[in-house]
Amino acid sequence: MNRFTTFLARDKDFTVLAITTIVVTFALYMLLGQRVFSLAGVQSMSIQVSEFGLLAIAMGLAMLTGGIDLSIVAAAGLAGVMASLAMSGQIIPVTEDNSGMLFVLGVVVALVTGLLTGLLNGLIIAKLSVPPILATLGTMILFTGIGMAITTGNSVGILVGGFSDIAALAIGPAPLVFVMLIVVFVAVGLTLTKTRFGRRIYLFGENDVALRFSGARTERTIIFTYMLIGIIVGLAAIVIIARANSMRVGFGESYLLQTILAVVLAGFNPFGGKGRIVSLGFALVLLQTLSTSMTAFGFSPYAKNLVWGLMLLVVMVVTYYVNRPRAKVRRPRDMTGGLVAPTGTFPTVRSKAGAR
Amino acid sequence: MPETNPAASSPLLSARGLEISFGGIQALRGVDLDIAPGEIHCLAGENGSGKSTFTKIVAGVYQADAGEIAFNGEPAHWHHPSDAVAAGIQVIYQDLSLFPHLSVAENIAVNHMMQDRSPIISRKRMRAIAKEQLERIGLDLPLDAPVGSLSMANRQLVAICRALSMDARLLFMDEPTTALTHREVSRLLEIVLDLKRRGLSIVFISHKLDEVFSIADNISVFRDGIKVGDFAAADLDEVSLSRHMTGRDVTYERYHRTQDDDRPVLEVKELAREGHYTDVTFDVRRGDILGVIGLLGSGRTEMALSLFGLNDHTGGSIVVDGEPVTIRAPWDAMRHGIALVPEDRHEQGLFGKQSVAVNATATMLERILTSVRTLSPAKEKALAQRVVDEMKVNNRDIATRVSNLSGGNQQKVVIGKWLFRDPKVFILDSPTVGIDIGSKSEIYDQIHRLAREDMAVIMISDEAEEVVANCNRILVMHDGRILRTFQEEEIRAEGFRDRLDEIISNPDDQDQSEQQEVAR
Amino acid sequence: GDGGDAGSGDDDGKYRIVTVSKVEGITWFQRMSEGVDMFNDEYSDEVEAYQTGPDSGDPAQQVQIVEDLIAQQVDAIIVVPNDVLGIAPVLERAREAGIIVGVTEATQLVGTDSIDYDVEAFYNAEFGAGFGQQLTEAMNCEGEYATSVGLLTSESHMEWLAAANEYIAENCPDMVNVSPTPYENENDDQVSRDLAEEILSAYPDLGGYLATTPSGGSGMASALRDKGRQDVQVVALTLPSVAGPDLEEGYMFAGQGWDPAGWGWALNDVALRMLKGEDVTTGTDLGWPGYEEVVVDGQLIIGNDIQQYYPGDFADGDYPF
Amino acid sequence: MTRSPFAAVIHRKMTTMEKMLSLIIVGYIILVATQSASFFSISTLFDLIRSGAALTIFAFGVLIVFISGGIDVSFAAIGIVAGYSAVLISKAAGVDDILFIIVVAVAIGCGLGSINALLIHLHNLPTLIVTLGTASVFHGAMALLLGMETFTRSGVPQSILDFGSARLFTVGGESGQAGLSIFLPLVIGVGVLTWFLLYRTRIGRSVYALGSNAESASRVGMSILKTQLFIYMYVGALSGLAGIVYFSGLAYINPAALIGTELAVIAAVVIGGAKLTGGEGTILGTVLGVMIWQLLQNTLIHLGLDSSFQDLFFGAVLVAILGFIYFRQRQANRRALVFSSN
Ligand SMILES: Nc1ncnc2c1ncn2[C@@H]1O[C@H](COP(=O)(O)OP(=O)(O)OP(=O)(O)O)[C@@H](O)[C@H]1O
Ligand SMILES: Nc1ncnc2c1ncn2[C@@H]1O[C@H](COP(=O)(O)OP(=O)(O)OP(=O)(O)O)[C@@H](O)[C@H]1O
Ligand SMILES: [Mg+2]
Ligand SMILES: [Mg+2]
Repeated sequence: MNRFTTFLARDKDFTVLAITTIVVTFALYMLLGQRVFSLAGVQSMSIQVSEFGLLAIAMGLAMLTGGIDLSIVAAAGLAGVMASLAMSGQIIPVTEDNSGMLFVLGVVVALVTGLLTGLLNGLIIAKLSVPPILATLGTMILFTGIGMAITTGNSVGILVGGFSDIAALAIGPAPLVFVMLIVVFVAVGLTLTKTRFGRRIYLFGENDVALRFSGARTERTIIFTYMLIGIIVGLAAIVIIARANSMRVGFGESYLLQTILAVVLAGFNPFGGKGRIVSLGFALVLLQTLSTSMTAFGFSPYAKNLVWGLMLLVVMVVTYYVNRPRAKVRRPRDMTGGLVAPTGTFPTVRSKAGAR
Repeated sequence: MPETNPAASSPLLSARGLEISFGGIQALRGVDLDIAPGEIHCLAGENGSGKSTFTKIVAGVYQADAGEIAFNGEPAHWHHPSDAVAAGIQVIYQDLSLFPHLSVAENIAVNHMMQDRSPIISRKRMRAIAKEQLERIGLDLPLDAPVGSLSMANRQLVAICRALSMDARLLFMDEPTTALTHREVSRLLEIVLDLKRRGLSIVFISHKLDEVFSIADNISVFRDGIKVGDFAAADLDEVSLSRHMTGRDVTYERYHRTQDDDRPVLEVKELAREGHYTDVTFDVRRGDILGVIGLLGSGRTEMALSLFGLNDHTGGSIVVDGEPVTIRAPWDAMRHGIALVPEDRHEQGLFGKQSVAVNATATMLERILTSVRTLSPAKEKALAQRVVDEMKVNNRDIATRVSNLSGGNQQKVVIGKWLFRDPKVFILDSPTVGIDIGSKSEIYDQIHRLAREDMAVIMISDEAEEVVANCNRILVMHDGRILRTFQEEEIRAEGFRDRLDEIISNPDDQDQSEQQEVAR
Repeated sequence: GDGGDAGSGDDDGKYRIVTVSKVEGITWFQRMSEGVDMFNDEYSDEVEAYQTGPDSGDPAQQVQIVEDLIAQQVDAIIVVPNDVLGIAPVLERAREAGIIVGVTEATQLVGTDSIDYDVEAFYNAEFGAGFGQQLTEAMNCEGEYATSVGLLTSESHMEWLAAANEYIAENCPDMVNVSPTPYENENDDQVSRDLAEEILSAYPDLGGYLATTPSGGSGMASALRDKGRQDVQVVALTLPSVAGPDLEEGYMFAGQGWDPAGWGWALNDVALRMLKGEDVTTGTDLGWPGYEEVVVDGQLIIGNDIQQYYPGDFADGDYPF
Repeated sequence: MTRSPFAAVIHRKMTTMEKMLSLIIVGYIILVATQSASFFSISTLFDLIRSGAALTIFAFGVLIVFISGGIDVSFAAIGIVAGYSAVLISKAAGVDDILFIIVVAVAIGCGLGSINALLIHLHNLPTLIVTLGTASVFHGAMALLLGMETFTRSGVPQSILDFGSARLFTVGGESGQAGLSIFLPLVIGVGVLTWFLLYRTRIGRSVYALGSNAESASRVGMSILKTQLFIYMYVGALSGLAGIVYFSGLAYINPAALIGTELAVIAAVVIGGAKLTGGEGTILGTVLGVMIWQLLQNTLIHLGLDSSFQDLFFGAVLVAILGFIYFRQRQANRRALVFSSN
């Protein structure tokens, strides 16, 4: 317990977010009660948070390296389209006997497509040194384009019976897809904290140059990170097509900005090196309960955006006040709010004049 | 204690009881200090003893928790650095505080721009100001080049020009010479003396005691945030000053190689990199400490980076233990037992926001794995602790953020993270820049020990004194070439240090004399 | 359909009927919500009806909203799907939870377990053919024409277009479609306008333009107005208030549409009838012009609200909606 | 004054990035022209200028934020909120005057921008987070307070219609007349003003200084608060102006427009050479970045692409261009021993 309290005191960002989440959820529970927070209601929220949550983890990973991945939704779309095609009967006819095989094929196709999208992003970012925001903006359009070229925009329906059961099955009271999300959460969390690869992700985000000078294969780290993102995106695609029993280009577009919102709400530093998977869990819970409650109140989507935006600002401002040293402000402030290189460092723009 | 009365006349600056703490760290405890008009007052003290913090309080960057400052006889309450600037205080900050993306002219004239209060800037005036200052210190730099494209030394000179451009009454110079070579330092010290003659007060901070003694009127010594005393420079010598700073006698041992295995560990043959350096040939043996010295831009760092796989060479070859090797990446270098402590500690060596433990183990993650290949916190702690112990890092708490360590201790961490990889060849690029004499001697001791334990060390340095004391072989590089090579006997010769200084300061003369020698 | 227990899950015993639009905040669905509101006012002692929807045309958001509504045990959910196939599973789950599910623009779902009914303002083929007829009329049965849809993924748009193209090919084989795959105007004003300008520049001989979105039509009309051209005949899905000035000033030849308010009304009306256990059969009057005598074919309920707009219809500047 | 600002802009040497972008633009134009005879026309040019006006004005604002080391994703929301409110105010007040509407929009934009600046400065928050939050809040608040009614041509104030259709001159052509929109001098004016502010005023240099090294900026006596206020208020003002330009150009007022197009503007600015790390970016580069974006978006029909292949082509070309530009930069960096990845 003691360790727990010192932990809370040390990671104040997390504490603020956790308390906000609990307070807001409780307040909404008092207001809406069983209308939203019935067993069915909570199950429904947990299903909804699943596909979005997977994408948010993917975005979080990109941000830890100091990058961003704008292509996640498009990549999930492409993976979903490919998997759906495999199970649509358009390429391989679906019969009684092969539907089990096609089921597996669909899963594999989704994961492999996801992996390949991640690999492509990783290569462009690591080997061509295109800034992640531009690289993934380009591939976002590219992946959408590939999906579009394949489907000409049509929905691809899944004929393999039972695939949509993924979305319907539950383990005890917990929907299967939610369990899947939890598993990914734990796996990514462990990877980040317990493996060399995870350590390098953080170190790269903090100072990629120092990591290179430490002898780490920085480019490989980046490529692997985006490949991991790709796999998670593939999983998200599986959840999506299981829920929709079909896939269409453009499905889930609005998740993109939402994942960024969730990730920064969770205290991830957009410039890398900082962010915890546990916090992301809380941020997702907070956003999902707010969103569901807004529907229950019958508010317009703009009201929902308003509340989400306010929540982000409130959490950040409170975090600032909680973290502020009690005495006068004196730490050399990061005047642009953490957006410039840490003080004392001096970006090198060596040109011929300087080097020689 | 031989306390001197700092000044007969009333002091220009007088600080009383300054206190400040950062989080848990008490950086200054009740510091009283007077600066007389027209004196050169040096501050000395180990890394983290509070010299820069004192400077920043006087400059209005930090607000003291307690204590008062009077400037020119009047109480000074700076809320912002601009207040101090307006009162006539100029600072050359340790981190230079330049704007890498702005031009040389703008960086120099920025104070004027801020003072003019005119919303529109006059580029003509800026260039005129910059030109005047550059001429004053005898420097020719392109006025429109972004400062980020300059070498460290030129950046430092730009920062100096900026401070000189204002009619300050009190000038702080916080380690202004770290990147400068002998010649530039002498020029700067002359300017400082000249400023003094014109009535300016100067507070000069440096870890290079010879500089301190060549200009100081008075010296104040800081230790652990406490000012331990004010001394007239004449009453001190390097030994006694070091004792005041560190509380012990600091001596630099000379290094002598004792190994008798003379087979080279590393042979560099006619190594070249277009535009960086050419025809670099040398070898190092076990137990060698090879000093590489030269002016800035002489190609030393570029060469070192090539050996570490970060600057592909375009010609020549590298041989390790008799085997030709290809080194195209740091891990190639590491595989062949080559390690590098980079020049730029902050940018290239440290993960500032991470703990000492994380930094110390960053090169050896495979050493801290459990049986299932996950990171083992216990092993990590143990290994980091060993690094910290071995390198004698002051702060024993390996959970501290590394950015909170003093410069000397940070450098020990950077060196330490290679220690347990047992490199065969250890390249240290300017390992003691900005490091206090106490830590310096500890770092030297470590290097000597490593060499004695059969490592081959290559030490790049700007200071003749440093290479003479620590190296048993010296290369002088100039303009991308090896100018001279010295062996141990020559190095130990009387007056060698001055000779080396002379060579470095006038490498082009050297070129000629050498050619003459060849011609004869 | 299975009426379910009257007014379940609601404290004041009213039926809760929620309409989920494709996207909130655009003219079309604002007009639809007016119909829903009118319905709500009309039957305020029996129902609590309102419209909600996503802030973008993202099908995933609609799925989320429906999920929420199921958990809240509303009595009926009406959806104008952004992705018909994609929303089908969640609608099926709604029905399993005893909720009445109505859709529109989703004839693919007719006959499946995902819906209780589908109200269409008209037969899509007939509506599409109407466009074809207008365009052939406009172009005197000859010349090049281009087409654009909101998105290639909008099924109803593609259906209308197919019908229109078929009509044109049959009746005026000399007309040439320069864009066998229609261009996308993304339902966006700026995109529509840029698209129009590029089409005009790429096809100097263009004689006609058919757009299945209001923005597509007005984008082309604006481009023509800007260039002082009236040689390209524009036909589009539109609303009177959007098309009015373009029609009157001669930058649009004709438009087609239906009243979204009536759509919303009719969809809600059927839901209420089903909740009350009443039957909807061919000839039933849903209480809005165009739906006085619907045709019922299984789950499919078809009205007759094809409206054609021509110059002169709104000369006085008074737009019904 | 010996050199006019124009001369200074033109006489300056182009940066490598600017040269490369110009080359790519020229190359691409030639490619399109060989595919479509009608592409190379005055009318196409004028169309692109008109339709790119709002984007360019937004881009100038985004550029300033980038130079200061920040990221702004709220400009589109501010543009819509300011523009829409101004239209409503003009309707309510019965003042149908474009100057009035622009002034109101600019003022509202400034106000919203100052909220951004204060949140960022007083709470030391990352700009991305603040603007991500305020974008939703501003737009959501507008939707709740003012509603989301769209105004079709019949409801748009006459002065906005006139502004949108005002032409400097018109040339007749076979494919109808082509008019040079009054937006061109407006955009040029904004560009010159932005250039002047950035390069010739103290506050503008403070913006570079802030993005270059915030700590140093404060040490030489620059007021960070003032600079931040300037940045975000100026961006707000430009956004308000761009909002009106956008509405005028379309003769259609839709309070849901523009939201979601932020990435395009940001991409254009970054392609133009601005760095997310601050201190870098030029007006010319930004204009070139916008041009590339506009060209890629608006030439696919000329290239005769089937529309289901348009995204594929666009994405592939974009990735190729980016890869080309940055790979060259990577090699240059390696030669210059710059070790940072991006
Ligand atoms: N902004 C800060 N935040 C936290 N701690 C600080 C800060 N600035 C200084 N310190 C701490 O205060 C102490 C004094 O630091 P200061 O920089 O004044 O030392 P110094 O004497 O200038 O050392 P050096 O010779 O290395 O420059 C150190 O322990 C340092 O870590
Ligand atoms: N900015 C730079 N300047 C000089 N050399 C660099 C720079 N960045 C990377 N390098 C070096 O270029 C080489 C290629 O780097 P990279 O990490 O791509 O190696 P790699 O063989 O592809 O590794 P991986 O197996 O991880 O993909 C390495 O030597 C790397 O250290
Ligand atoms: Mg690599
Ligand atoms: Mg210091």
